[in-house]
Amino acid sequence: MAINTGDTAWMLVSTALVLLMTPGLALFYGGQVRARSALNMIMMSFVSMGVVGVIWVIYGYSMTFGKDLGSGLLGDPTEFIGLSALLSEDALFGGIPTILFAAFQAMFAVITVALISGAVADRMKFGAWVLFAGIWVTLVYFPIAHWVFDFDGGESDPGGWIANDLAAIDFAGGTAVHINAGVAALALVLVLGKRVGFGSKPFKPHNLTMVMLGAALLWFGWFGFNAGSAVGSNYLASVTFFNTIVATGAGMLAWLLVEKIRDGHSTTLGAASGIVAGLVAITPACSSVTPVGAMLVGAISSILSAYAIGLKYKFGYDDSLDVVGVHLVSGLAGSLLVGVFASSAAPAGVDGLLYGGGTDQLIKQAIACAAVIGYCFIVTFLLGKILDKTIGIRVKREEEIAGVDLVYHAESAYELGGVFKGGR
Amino acid sequence: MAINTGDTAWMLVSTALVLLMTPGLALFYGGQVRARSALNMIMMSFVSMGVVGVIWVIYGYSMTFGKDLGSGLLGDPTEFIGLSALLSEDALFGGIPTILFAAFQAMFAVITVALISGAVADRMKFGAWVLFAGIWVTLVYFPIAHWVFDFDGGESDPGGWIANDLAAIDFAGGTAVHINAGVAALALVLVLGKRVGFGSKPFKPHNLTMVMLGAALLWFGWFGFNAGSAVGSNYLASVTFFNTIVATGAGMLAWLLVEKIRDGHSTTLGAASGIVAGLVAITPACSSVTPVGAMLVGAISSILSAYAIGLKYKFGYDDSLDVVGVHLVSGLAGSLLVGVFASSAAPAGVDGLLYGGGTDQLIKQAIACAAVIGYCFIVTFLLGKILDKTIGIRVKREEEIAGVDLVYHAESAYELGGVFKGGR
Amino acid sequence: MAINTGDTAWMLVSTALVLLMTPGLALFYGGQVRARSALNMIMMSFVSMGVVGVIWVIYGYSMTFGKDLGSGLLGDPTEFIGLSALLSEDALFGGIPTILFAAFQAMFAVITVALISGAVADRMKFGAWVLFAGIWVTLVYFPIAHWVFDFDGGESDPGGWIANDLAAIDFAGGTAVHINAGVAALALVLVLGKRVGFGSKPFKPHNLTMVMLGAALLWFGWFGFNAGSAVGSNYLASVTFFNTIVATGAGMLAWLLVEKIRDGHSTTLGAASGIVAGLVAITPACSSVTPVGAMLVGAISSILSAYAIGLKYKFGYDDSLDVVGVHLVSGLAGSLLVGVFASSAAPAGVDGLLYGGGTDQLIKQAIACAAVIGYCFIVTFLLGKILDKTIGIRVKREEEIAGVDLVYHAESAYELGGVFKGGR
Amino acid sequence: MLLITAIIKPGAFEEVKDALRAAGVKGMTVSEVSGMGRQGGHVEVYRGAEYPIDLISKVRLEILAEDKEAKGIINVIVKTASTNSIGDGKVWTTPVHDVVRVRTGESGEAAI
Amino acid sequence: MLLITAIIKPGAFEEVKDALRAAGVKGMTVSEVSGMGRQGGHVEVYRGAEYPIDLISKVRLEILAEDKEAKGIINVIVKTASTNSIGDGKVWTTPVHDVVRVRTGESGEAAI
Amino acid sequence: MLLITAIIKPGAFEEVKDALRAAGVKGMTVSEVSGMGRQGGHVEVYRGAEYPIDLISKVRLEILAEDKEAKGIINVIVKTASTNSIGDGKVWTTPVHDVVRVRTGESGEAAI
Ligand SMILES: Nc1ncnc2c1ncn2[C@@H]1O[C@H](COP(=O)(O)OP(=O)(O)O)[C@@H](O)[C@H]1O
Ligand SMILES: Nc1ncnc2c1ncn2[C@@H]1O[C@H](COP(=O)(O)OP(=O)(O)O)[C@@H](O)[C@H]1O
Ligand SMILES: Nc1ncnc2c1ncn2[C@@H]1O[C@H](COP(=O)(O)OP(=O)(O)O)[C@@H](O)[C@H]1O
Repeated sequence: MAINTGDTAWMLVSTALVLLMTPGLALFYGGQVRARSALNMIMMSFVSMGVVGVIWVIYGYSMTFGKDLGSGLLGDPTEFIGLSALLSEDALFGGIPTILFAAFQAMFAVITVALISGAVADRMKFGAWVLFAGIWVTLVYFPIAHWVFDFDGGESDPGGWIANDLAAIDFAGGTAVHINAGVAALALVLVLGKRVGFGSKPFKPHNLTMVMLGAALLWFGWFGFNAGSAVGSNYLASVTFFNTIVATGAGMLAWLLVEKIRDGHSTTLGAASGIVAGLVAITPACSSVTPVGAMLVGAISSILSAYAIGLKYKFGYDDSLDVVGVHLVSGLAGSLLVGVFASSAAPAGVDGLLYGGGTDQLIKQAIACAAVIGYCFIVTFLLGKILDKTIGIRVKREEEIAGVDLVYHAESAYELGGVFKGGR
Repeated sequence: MAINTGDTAWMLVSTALVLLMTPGLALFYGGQVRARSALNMIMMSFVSMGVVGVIWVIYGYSMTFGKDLGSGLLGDPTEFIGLSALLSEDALFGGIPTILFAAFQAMFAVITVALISGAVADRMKFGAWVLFAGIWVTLVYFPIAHWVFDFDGGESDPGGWIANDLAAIDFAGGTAVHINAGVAALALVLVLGKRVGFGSKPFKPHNLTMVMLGAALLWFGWFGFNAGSAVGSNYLASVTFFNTIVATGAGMLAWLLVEKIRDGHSTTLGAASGIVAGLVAITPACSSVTPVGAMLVGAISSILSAYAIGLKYKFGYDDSLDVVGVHLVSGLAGSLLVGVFASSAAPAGVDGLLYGGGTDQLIKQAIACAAVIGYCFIVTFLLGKILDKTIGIRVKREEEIAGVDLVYHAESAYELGGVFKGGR
Repeated sequence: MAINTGDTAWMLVSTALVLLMTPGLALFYGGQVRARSALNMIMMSFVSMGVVGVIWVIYGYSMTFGKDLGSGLLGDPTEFIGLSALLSEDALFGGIPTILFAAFQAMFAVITVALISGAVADRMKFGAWVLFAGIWVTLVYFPIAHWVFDFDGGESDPGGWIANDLAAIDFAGGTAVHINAGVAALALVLVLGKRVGFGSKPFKPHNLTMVMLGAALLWFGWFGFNAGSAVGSNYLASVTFFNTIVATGAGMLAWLLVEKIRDGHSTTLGAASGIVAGLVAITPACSSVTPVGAMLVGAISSILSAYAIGLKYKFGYDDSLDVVGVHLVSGLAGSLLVGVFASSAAPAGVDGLLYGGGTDQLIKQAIACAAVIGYCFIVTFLLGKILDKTIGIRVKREEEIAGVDLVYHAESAYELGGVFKGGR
Repeated sequence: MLLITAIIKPGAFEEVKDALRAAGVKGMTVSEVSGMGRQGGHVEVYRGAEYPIDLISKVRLEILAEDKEAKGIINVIVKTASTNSIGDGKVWTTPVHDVVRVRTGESGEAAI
Repeated sequence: MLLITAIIKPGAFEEVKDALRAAGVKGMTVSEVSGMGRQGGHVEVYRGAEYPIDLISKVRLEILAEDKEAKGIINVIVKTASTNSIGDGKVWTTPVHDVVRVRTGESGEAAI
Repeated sequence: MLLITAIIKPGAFEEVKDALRAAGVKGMTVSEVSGMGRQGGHVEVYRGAEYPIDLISKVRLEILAEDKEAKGIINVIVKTASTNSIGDGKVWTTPVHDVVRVRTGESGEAAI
């Protein structure tokens, strides 16, 4: 098969779009914390672009897309070390150069790690985060990405068990990315503990215009994430693209409505949250539902998330920026709703419960979710505990109160006045 | 005809770019209002992404691109309800999947509605805006978009009267988008009334860096808007792209020059306004002028707008962020200047007044403009009046002074200090 | 040869991406200065989009890509005046319309000028900057771009001497863009003098979230810059794209590490600087190194820049935002390291010192760098001196202290409080 | 000489400023502050969770005035800023030893 | 009547506020300021260059109180805000002539 | 004990700070305020429309000082901050009852 310049053009763009999601997330998260820890929040995302990017070149791509070591559980970490093996005009993945596919998938690993950081805002040691990022992506992300994203017939046949043996539908990463990040967030905050003031102080976002900008960049970049997962500029990409528009819009409206009814007013942060919930939910589902189905998936998941974010107060885990409430809950909802709203009119060609397809697909979806949740939770929790016992992952109380920006980065996000304030 | 992956790649990107324009606009507008209503301003744009997006799926696309109901005035609202009919590999629009064309056009509807919101800053009830958005897009935008954008030979032949019968040149929406939004803004503020303090207080932008970011995202996204209207990655797209660069640059310079001469200093807001004026003006004209023509269209329109924004003080309508002065005036200027600067060297192949083509095209342009202005003004004004008499569209005086962000969204855009301030 | 829609799609996008780099730079720079001159900083970048864009149409493209006037030193300025000559379906550059290639290259001229502005923050007359931009791009950029970017076999054969006769490898503009801008920055600040307070005040960035957003937009746009320089969506674009990811990530990590070791903490501004250093360094090298080579090029250059930014205190030139330290130093490092790390496994097919290719390529690289440094420094310094003696380029001391935003633009970047402050 | 300090609601500021000017006040110094008082102490709902409201945005005015003018100025402030709702604010006066105008070095009443 | 002005570290603010409320203080006015003092005067390294630290973020509290209550209030502030480290701040009192409540026009002790 | 309050132009702040330190002042509290005065009252043009200028950015210094030092400090401020142009600002003094250092509980002159 020869290179297709149209497919390649779209995948170049998609990769750039997914790269942009991580800074977008940095702003989305950074705007939500207090001004005194905004930079630290942003840095957690940015640094994962470096750490995960470098690891990807060395052994990450191999662990994910290398020859399966058996039972679809893991790729061979040594197969493509350094990625020079992909440097050839003939190394094609479908109609695009394999090195481009490797670039596209690298961005998925980066953002998944970055997503977790929202839960640990204000109180995790920066060095510990860097270490966690590098180990977590290795122990948790690469294996799970292999399960979900490595289809048989790729460059290293056979691939992962969820994609091939189970044949669950996870078009762009509801399980490997969102459920995964959400569960990791939960496990990590259970180790880390609550912020000083959790439950009694409001912790309102310090810059909501930045949150909205971040949400917008996420939406924009998500077209690369979802429609780029078609690995070509074709009918499949077009449908997933369309669904990514309308599920998101519906998710936003649904969240605003919940707030209006429950609280009496619709908030900006609610709009941003609804957007992300819609995006998360449609990620696994965008290839298998109709536009109307997409709107329902987005809206239902968003409503579930809008209520789920309150659980942290009830159960007392401090998931600062609602990574669990949004990514885990909407990721789960979207993955399971594939089994309900999938319609054979959509490109995936599968009928869900509602369209007479029975519970078959729903069960597959549930198994995939359960596997990711179980594996991720156990490994992340253990990793967190080990790091905490060895290097310690939590900042000191005074540092947290003074603000991690000054303490860990010697900076303040803003110096807006004419009078410069320094020091700590 | 088969799918063309290159064309499809470009249209996927163009759609994402035009989607990004709406958040770009939200920031452009949001930065211009006072800090106390920045979020509300941003929300007006975002919510239109949800409201218009959902309506588009249900009946909007059908009203715009459905089979003409007669005389080129309206498409059949029921033809494509839910858009499942577009879910087929064979549903192509030129070289791209029809569902992608539907996605692209959805973004035009969204941004047109959002554009109006700049005029009503600080003082419109949020619920009333949501309602207005949904009704206005139905009664005004879809019909006019059908007139202008539905060419015969599209999937539902015949199409709209301006595109086909009149054959006015409006490449990417000078009439349907910019004149339309500008006129609607004028009609709506006439119903809504002036802000408290209009004419005596300066109402300076609260965050000009955000305004510039918004202007930049608009410019970036506008390449999708204009060059994407070529519906393919071809010579036509390339020329319209080039013209979108240079008309905008010239528009910015022209506005800065007006200010320097008239006021003694060039402002940042002037640069942003000149950018938008240039973009608006070249929107209808980008396919029909040479690069030099594009610079003239951009510069002349920008100068007109730079003076026109003062009219609101003279005539006493409070067009808060100059939607009338920029979008109506430069939209009109650009549409009419097609009749002057069109050159057969450009892809449209038409000669305007200056190139010996006579007044023929100019008259067509004027008729198209007049039709849009007349229809839009009447329907919008009536709609505004009816909403005002029924649910009421204006916030209370105290709410306006306290700031709509706190009152309607329970939020402040910024909490930059170490001391958290809440409440109202 | 016929138009290739895939290549054209990618180049349309690449051009938009490179356009976005200039506002990205405006935010990156604007966030680094004090609040009182943020707008002026932003305006310097924006205005170059207008000034350089207009000049490009008139004679800039001709000077760069017009028929060589002899010895590969300059293109004929009159050949394509107004660019109407490019308005033809048949005017192709490789697989894309020539007018699109002209658009792409226009963006390079714009950003090179804008890059210089970071060095003159807070203290250059705005009018003088506008004039400088127009003259500098004419006298310095167009000739050097002709040397480096005009390959024989382009539309006007023969082309520039560095590209063809010397055959130095500068894939996307390490010499013509980054070394060039860095040297011009140095020459200009030598004429301009130091800021009031240089050396004694910290001049900390006023808005680091904006700096990070700017860095992100630069990275995003840089994919157009580097991978777009492949002028097509192919294997070459894919490799340069991949290298642009990993060199940048490695550059960021390297800078953070230097800071951690030297200063005890890693800063956000350090991350942003490392990103830009990595991007600058990989610009000339992205076609000739492997992914591992790219990481080394990014990391080494970033470390050099991290130390080089301190030189301004030592030698007493006030390069406000480290244009010299980052763009000149990393531009030079990246250009020379091509001669070291180039591997024939990469698309350029050349072996550097480390891969047994000897010093041949390294010498070529050094000659290209030296030529650009020498020519640019002399002409820029003279131009600066002449402007200073005639119109004067430096603002008054009181204006600098009061802040150039109020004095030159009658604006403040932020009005965040409820109490409006105006005046000067 | 007295220093009048007034804490008022931000929404009342423009009118108070205009009223003071109309009453002949030539200068004042304004700052943005947060106030705790009776007005706080209630609970608000945000994203479904309740949190207590403590501090509320206020504007602080400082006006140097001769002793005999102070009463009138206070009256103007109280009249203009009162909306009859909790949180309208306070005005207090403190004795001032001396005032100097930076520009000229003039002191006492001539400095105001 | 006295006006108590306290300059404290931002990190101590929440606790001081709670302690004051517990001690019966019903109102205060808070502002964000910068302080110069012994705490400054050191040098920090940023991007490899050294620069002197002058001004440090502080929170200023203003509390109107009856003369007899002042001592107690000051004690609460000092006790709660002290971390035994340089820069903990100052508290001072100035005499107040009169206080008026804007809402009602009440004056004197009734106005607090 | 006296409290010296000075309102000066932002552009003068750095120099005043340095001059005060040179004159032996060890501490002060700084805030950003807006000033209304003679300097305002003019009209500016923005985007072709005129609007009146009222409030202008100023910096406020608060310095606790012993009675005998106050005069000298005021002189330093006036000398350094004066640019001989309208809006240079005011300096005033108010009596202080007592001062306490939060860290140690010391009071009176020892607390400054
Ligand atoms: N004891 C006090 N000391 C200083 N400022 C006070 C005091 N009590 C109230 N204030 C200020 O006055 C504002 C209004 O007080 P509040 O008790 O809410 O309403 P009201 O004055 O109408 O009874 C507060 O927000 C605070 O800024
Ligand atoms: N003479 C003064 N006048 C006004 N405020 C002062 C004075 N001295 C100190 N302050 C304020 O008190 C704060 C703490 O003072 P500092 O000397 O740093 O520590 P400490 O009070 O613990 O000795 C300073 O940051 C400043 O805001
Ligand atoms: N009566 C006043 N009370 C409090 N502050 C004042 C008063 N008059 C002036 N100021 C402050 O002093 C600043 C300078 O005053 P202004 O009248 O403009 O100039 P000048 O002091 O040079 O005559 C004002 O901006 C304001 O902050």
